[in-house]
Amino acid sequence: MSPTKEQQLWMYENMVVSRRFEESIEKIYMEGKSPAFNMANGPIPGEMHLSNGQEPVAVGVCAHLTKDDIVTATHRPHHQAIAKGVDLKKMAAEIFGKVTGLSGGRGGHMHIFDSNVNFACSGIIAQGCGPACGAALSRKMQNKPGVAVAFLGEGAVNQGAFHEAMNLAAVWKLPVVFVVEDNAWGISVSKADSTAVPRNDVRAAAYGMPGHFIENNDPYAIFEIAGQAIERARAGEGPTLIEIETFRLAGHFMGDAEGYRPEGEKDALFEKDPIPSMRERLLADGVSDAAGLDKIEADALARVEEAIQFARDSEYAPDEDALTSVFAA
Amino acid sequence: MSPTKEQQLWMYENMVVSRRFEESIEKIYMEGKSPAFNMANGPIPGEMHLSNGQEPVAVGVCAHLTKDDIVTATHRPHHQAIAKGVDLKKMAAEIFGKVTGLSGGRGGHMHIFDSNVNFACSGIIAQGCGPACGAALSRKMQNKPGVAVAFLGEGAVNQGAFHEAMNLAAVWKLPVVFVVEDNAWGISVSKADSTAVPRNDVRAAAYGMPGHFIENNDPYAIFEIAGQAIERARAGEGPTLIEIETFRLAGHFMGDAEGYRPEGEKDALFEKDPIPSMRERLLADGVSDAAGLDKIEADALARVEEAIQFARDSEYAPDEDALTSVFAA
Amino acid sequence: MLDTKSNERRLTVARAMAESIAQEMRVDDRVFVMGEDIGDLGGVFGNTRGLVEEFGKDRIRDTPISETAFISAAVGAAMDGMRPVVELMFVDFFGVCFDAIYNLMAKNIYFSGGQSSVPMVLMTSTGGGYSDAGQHSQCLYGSFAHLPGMKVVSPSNAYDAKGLMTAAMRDDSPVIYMYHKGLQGMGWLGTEPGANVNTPESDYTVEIGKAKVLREGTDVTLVGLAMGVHNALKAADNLAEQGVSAEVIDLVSLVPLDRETVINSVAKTGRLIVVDEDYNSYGVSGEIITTVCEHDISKLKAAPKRVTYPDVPIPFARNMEQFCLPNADKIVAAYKDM
Amino acid sequence: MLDTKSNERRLTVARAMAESIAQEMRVDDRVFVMGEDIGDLGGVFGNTRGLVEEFGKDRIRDTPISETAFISAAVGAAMDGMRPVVELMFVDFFGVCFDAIYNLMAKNIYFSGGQSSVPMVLMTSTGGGYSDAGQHSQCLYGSFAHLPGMKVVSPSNAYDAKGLMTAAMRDDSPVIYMYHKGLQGMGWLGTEPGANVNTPESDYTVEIGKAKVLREGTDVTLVGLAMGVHNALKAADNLAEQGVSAEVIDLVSLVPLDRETVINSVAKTGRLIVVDEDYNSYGVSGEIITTVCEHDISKLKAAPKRVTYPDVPIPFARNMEQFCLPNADKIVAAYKDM
Ligand SMILES: Cc1ncc(C[n+]2csc(CCOP(=O)(O)OP(=O)(O)O)c2C)c(N)n1
Ligand SMILES: Cc1ncc(C[n+]2csc(CCOP(=O)(O)OP(=O)(O)O)c2C)c(N)n1
Ligand SMILES: [Mg+2]
Ligand SMILES: [Mg+2]
Repeated sequence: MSPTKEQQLWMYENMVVSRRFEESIEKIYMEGKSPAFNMANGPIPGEMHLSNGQEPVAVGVCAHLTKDDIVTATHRPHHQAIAKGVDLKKMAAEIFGKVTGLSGGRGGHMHIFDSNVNFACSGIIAQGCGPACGAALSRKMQNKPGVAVAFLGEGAVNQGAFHEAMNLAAVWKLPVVFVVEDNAWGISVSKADSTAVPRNDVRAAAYGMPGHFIENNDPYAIFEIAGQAIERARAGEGPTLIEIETFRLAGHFMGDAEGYRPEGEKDALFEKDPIPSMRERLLADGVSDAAGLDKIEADALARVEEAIQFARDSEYAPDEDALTSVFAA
Repeated sequence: MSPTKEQQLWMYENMVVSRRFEESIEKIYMEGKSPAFNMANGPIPGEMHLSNGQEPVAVGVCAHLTKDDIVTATHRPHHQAIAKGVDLKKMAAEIFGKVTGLSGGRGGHMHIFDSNVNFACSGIIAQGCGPACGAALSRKMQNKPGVAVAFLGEGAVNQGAFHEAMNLAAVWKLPVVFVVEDNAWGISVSKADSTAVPRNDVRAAAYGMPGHFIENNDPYAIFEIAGQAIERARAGEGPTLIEIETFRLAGHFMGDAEGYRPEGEKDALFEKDPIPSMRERLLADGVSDAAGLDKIEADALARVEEAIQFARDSEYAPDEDALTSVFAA
Repeated sequence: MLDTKSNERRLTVARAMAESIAQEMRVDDRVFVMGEDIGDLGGVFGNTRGLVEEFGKDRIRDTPISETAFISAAVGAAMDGMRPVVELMFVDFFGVCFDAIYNLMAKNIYFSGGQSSVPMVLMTSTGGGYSDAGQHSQCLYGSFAHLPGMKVVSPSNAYDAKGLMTAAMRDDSPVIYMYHKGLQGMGWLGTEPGANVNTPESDYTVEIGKAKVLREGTDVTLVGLAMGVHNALKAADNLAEQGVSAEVIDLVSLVPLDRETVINSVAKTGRLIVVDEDYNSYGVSGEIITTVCEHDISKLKAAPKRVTYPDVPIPFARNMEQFCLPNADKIVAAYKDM
Repeated sequence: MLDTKSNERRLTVARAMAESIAQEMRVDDRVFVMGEDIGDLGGVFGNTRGLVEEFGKDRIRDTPISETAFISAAVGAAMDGMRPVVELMFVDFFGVCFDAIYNLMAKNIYFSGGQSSVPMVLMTSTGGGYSDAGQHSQCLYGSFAHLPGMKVVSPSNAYDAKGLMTAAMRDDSPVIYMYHKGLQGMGWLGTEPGANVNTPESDYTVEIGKAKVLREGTDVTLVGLAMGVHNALKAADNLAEQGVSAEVIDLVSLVPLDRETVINSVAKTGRLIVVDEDYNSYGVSGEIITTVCEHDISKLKAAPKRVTYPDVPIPFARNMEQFCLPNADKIVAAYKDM
């Protein structure tokens, strides 16, 4: 299963949107935070987890999803949200804490929810695994189409919630795909220090489901394997576990000095930045010419700028909004 | 690794003690509970989980343990406690809720603790897995000998705590053995309905540790495999997972009508009752003659009767004891 | 409520719960049930009995012993349009899955800014008194009520049990439905006969967030929920014999909390005793007393009191456990000490 | 305590905690540390900085993201003679591992009838104010203090932080050590300067279970802990300018709770305001107010008040979060409203 030209360009476009979006967030995040870096200050306060470098996972998987499919995302959700089609303007506004944001400023960057595209998110490790099973069960019981994808990090696989959800998904043969973004680090703890096996795909066998490991952050391989898994889920054949080697090009969160990372590791990853290398491949394969890709990039930037501007221009919610939406209307 | 004659007789003896003990408890439990069965009444109130039929697991494993080794037990702990050398009189008294009990009546049958033999217990599914890792870590850090064994049921394997502990044990190469008693049922839910794989030994691979499955409740096979695992742990080679097919000859707890169990299942298990079949084998192998085994059985019964009498004769704690031992003295 | 006419349709709480669920499942395809041993066994505490026979295994789902998975799955299903009813067999087990409850189920409406609703019921058994020791006898009312985003109810009788369950299933927000084992009407658990009351066959709701004055009085207000209500009613009988008129309030719901009914009652009686089988400190009893005191202390004729479970784990031995549990005598003694 | 002389050895709370742990590890081989990112990173909140360099990876153990496993492992190690200090990075994560905490760690002494001790410290960060939203900003003091078998402390300054940590490590019972992020002295979190106080270099203990009167006064008693103390002190300054004399009590410990110090203070001032960043209902504020009211309401000149976090999840947007948080102005306003 290889991506069509159209799909390849869609993937590239979304990778670029995600990258530009995060570059923009990264810059704005620092506003008001120098000379002294205090997370509480600036137009975007709080923790900020960037996904620069992890875009191939999001696009390779979400290329197979429609807005009716379900995604549960992590504390590092921007690339996943963008690839799933979350409203970019409203997401930007949410990250700024504005009333025009997806949740009117209640959620912020770790709580991106867009019910129009069935996107949910959580700041708790592996918390999305169970809800993905539940959404998948819901579709099965209602005889409605739809696959659920739970994203999680390689560190999250060691959380009990993952195990329980994997088993439940398998026992009930649910249309779920578990996608593990292996960026080699859980904050400062390496995969080797936290995980008993070098590759988590072997853990699929514990649940009698297929497991795959994809090396080198390759959007094409991700597309192919994810496509098979999602097709399998749609066909009622049950869940799949996919672990994908990907690159954390930034710190765990902004402000992380990353003293724990071996020297040279990041430089080597930047060498393999998936965006320039996909651009090269698109050109080499004749999927587009340079002008075509330049246009995609320019359009991506324009979309991002528009979204950021929308966020900047929006108002904060009235203070009292803090007290509303606790219960359903 | 086969059991010596002495070990075989020890195993038999402890199986018989356990069985007699439970038969006795079973009878006493019903005192005050008829004509109306109300769990709150009688000399032994509360839930009662019998382990009749599961004795081979306890003796096959504990035959390799000294009192310095650690066991964390389950809500169904009597056979495990007896095989580990927990003080039988004090355990009986605890089950009666007497002041002479191991915990002065605070714990009861689901909370059997005997620090003299490093035995702890819990009423929460899979709760003992983590503490077993911790005790094993403690020995490793202190450079003291000792292996920890965590017992759990086949239903408990689907609990997150199991997964987390398995990974931790493997990452830190701890001297722990996880022993799963597969009696095919988690209360009324069959293994097939709860577990994605027919045999949990395959789950060992998810943690890069050896996994074994032992069929047919065979004390000799259990002895052999457990012996290897415990030797491995003592040698510093890390944890092992063992799942053992065993027989739940009673209801989940007393009062369970077991309407969910397929007809004939229990009869078939009684046919394979491990105690008479071990007796036969001991005779066939010439390990003992009938008189020798009769004596073991008589002694076992006498020990049990003495323990039960001790429990009956003991006083209840003063009411106010309920308020003490919350914090360490 | 606690009516005793002879031509009544008395149900146990367990049957009332099952009846409510069955009736709702007949008219609403979105309702389904998940939990441990809720299928063939009918629930350890009988509250799902008969459901799998009527609705089949697809809608009445026995789960693995994976509370985090199936409770968070319920959240995912609820956000996707279903209306799950899930069971946490004993509330004592909340520690293995509380993230899925308090941090997911209870917060996703807020985090989504109201885009999503989370219509689900988490039913769970509470309470001791039958020597099931420290990991199977707790109430933990305060542990749930303290945290925002979930409604918390607990019926004291079959009528309320049915009506609250129906209301909970129709609510678009998550509801924690705590049923006391000693009120279930399961013979093997012993049972409080006062809980088995007239229960209409047709469906109806009991309002979540509304306390009930079960008995009017003028000298002291006794406030409780679930089993505490029965202890309070017995104490009120006892006090009446001594010429003391006690008003008894059944809170029914902890979240939302009907502060007004409590405040109004104490304004009348001037005395307050809170009965709570949950641990004494940092819980329900403190909240009820504070509700009254922060409103207007001038109405109080005496320091308010609480009859609660002491701050110790629950012991197995019957004598020790009974020593700790609230009961009518302790309530009467508290009144005398005012 | 909150002294400001110039020749002092002021530490941040983070450094005070790390110093205490290091000193104890030097003299007691049984002490070791486990948690996420507590090794090379030195703890997300700095409280284990420098430890792995001095003590190595065997005694300073980075863990997998498996809170249930490593917290319950600590219980097993503690029962086997070690004295673990474990970190739950944010208290908000307690839901994934609360069984290991409240049902295992807190109860094994009792269940064993005192045969075993469980000498361990669980340190965990609390608090918001820096826009980290609803799963990273909670206090949850009441959630821990409500349940029996664990001591619960929370320092408001570096002196207490060090002394409480040392006391906790030497305690044979489990201690929950809750440190407020806004007091840690980590620049990237902002910090309350009043928390950085003179802290002796040599080791010492601060008694667990003893509240401190930080400022004497006659008109009103302000009770708080951790960040609440600083808000109370600021309010007291403000009130003093208006001629009102406020007494400020730092609870320091929630379990055991020093009820006497609070009762005595209110007996003197006749007025009580509780400041708590935890959720309003069924928590700390209710317990403190009830403590006073159940003792003797005649001493109260006005209804007690609370300045707390409302019963809603914590919003991300700065304006909404700040609107919800307790602060000095709200305390002053509460006083004026008395
Ligand atoms: C239950 C829980 N434990 C700990 C944390 C703190 N935490 C946030 S992100 C993170 C590391 C996650 O690593 P990984 O799953 O590999 O995802 P990545 O950050 O690399 O994308 C940790 C420990 C959390 N949010 N939830
Ligand atoms: C966390 C938790 N969930 C549920 C229970 C209720 N429960 C007690 S025993 C049991 C079944 C356990 O099955 P298994 O692990 O196979 O052990 P067995 O009873 O067969 O020995 C259940 C669900 C519990 N004690 N703890
Ligand atoms: Mg990672
Ligand atoms: Mg079983």
